[in-house]
Amino acid sequence: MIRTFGIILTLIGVAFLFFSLFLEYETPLELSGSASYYAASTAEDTGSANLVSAIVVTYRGLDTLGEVTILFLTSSIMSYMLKTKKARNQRTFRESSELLRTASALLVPFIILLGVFIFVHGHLSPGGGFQGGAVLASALVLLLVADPLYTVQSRILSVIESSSGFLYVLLGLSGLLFGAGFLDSRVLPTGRVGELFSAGLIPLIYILIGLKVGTELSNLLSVFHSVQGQDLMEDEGGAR
Amino acid sequence: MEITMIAGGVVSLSGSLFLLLGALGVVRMPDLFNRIQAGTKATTLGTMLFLAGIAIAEPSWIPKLLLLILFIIFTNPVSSHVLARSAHHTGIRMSDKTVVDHLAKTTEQRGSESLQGDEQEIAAAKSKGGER
Amino acid sequence: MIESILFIVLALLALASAVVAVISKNLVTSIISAGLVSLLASLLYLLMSAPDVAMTEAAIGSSLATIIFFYVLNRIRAKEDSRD
Amino acid sequence: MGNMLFLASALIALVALGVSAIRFFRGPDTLDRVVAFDVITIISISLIAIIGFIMQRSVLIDVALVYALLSFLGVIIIAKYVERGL
Repeated sequence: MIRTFGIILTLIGVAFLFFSLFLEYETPLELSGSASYYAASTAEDTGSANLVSAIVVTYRGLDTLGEVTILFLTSSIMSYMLKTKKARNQRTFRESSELLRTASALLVPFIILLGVFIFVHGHLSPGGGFQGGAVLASALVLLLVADPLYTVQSRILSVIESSSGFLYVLLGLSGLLFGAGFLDSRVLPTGRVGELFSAGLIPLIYILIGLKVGTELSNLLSVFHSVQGQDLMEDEGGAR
Repeated sequence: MEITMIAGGVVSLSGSLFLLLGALGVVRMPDLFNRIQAGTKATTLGTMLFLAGIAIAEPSWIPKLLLLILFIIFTNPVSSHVLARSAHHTGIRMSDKTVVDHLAKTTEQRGSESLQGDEQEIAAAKSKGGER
Repeated sequence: MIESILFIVLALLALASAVVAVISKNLVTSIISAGLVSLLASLLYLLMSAPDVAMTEAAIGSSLATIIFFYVLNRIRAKEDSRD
Repeated sequence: MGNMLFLASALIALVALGVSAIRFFRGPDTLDRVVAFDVITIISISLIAIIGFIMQRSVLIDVALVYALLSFLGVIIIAKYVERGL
């Protein structure tokens, strides 16, 4: 009780601290420094309709490469740590109901299509590689939930992951060779703003990031799921 | 223009009323299974009407809204089904007024006999409830 | 007008669910509350017209993080079961 | 007139969100909270759509699509965890 009271008191104190900040806040009427540059000249620089993805992929492209590297490191460390050598911990599953299996069989193609749509249209609409990759990974989660004994082809996943990462760095190097610098997107023509084939390298890079993030997250989740010596408990009443 | 706005607004308003009814059902119903019923069926219809109202008022959004409605029709019943099944398997107690439990019965019978006699049982339970 | 009403109500709900996530004794409840905080935060980002951030928060903060948390809890429970 | 109807429906949906949050905060059992979470996500999908309509930005429907999909998965995972089927 005292602990709860203390937490609530602390929260009220923090609220007071931020309330003074809130009172003194004035909405800035015009954009400052780099923000005004981005808002004014992104469209003509890169040909991307979505300002955020232009910033993420070109102006701050190196940071995105770093994020992808961090995600790759996390995924590989997790799969190294969680791999069980001995077939010791036997688990019993209750078989999923028929409704869930049918729904997953119907939904998985649509989910993969939605993920691909999100990262292909990254330069036109909100979303991009990371969000599309998360959606792709969720398709695999749905498969695993519907059928716990589903075997994931982790070999193919890791091949896709490493080759897309390699191609990402290669595209950045091509910017160094033909454009203005590492990860410069103007190697390809920028095209008209708002069309699918525009914005130079941004769609290609987003497709690669989406594939890489999707396969990494799928690998991570399938490692969490996989336990050797699985056993399927028969479902009551679902067999009919 | 104005007439489509008003028509869409009326449809959206009815959808939001269904959403409110579903939320009230989630709060007021006596046990978990009734809450799942109220929370899923009413809110699915409510969301569909809500999005349909927006589609009437803004015809250029129809493809995406249709996709969203389709998605909700597919996913919402499945999630509530999985929830109800999980609740049944973990042994959540039903309300005292519940009269028939098909899943427990099939678990007992293991699918050997058909489910005849349900109607008589329901009728008997109804008459018993009437006497009460 | 309507946007500020939405903003205030959603922010209060997010605060309340954050309090639940902190003071709850049950781990499952805490994780679901944290997911709810992310959901409401993504709605707030939408009201501030930042759809990219909202999509990231909804996809990763609210859903994928919850899924990974539950997988981890499942592993912990399996280990505890096998020890008994 | 038509616009007022949409604003009213947004407010009613907001009230519905608050009402189902009561069940979330009160819920005696874990699964009660999960049901309330499910209802809150469904209502918030319609709220996202209406916010997009009020702001006249069609791109917000994409966010609603992603959210509809991933929240569905979250609810299924929680239910499977509770019944020890994960």
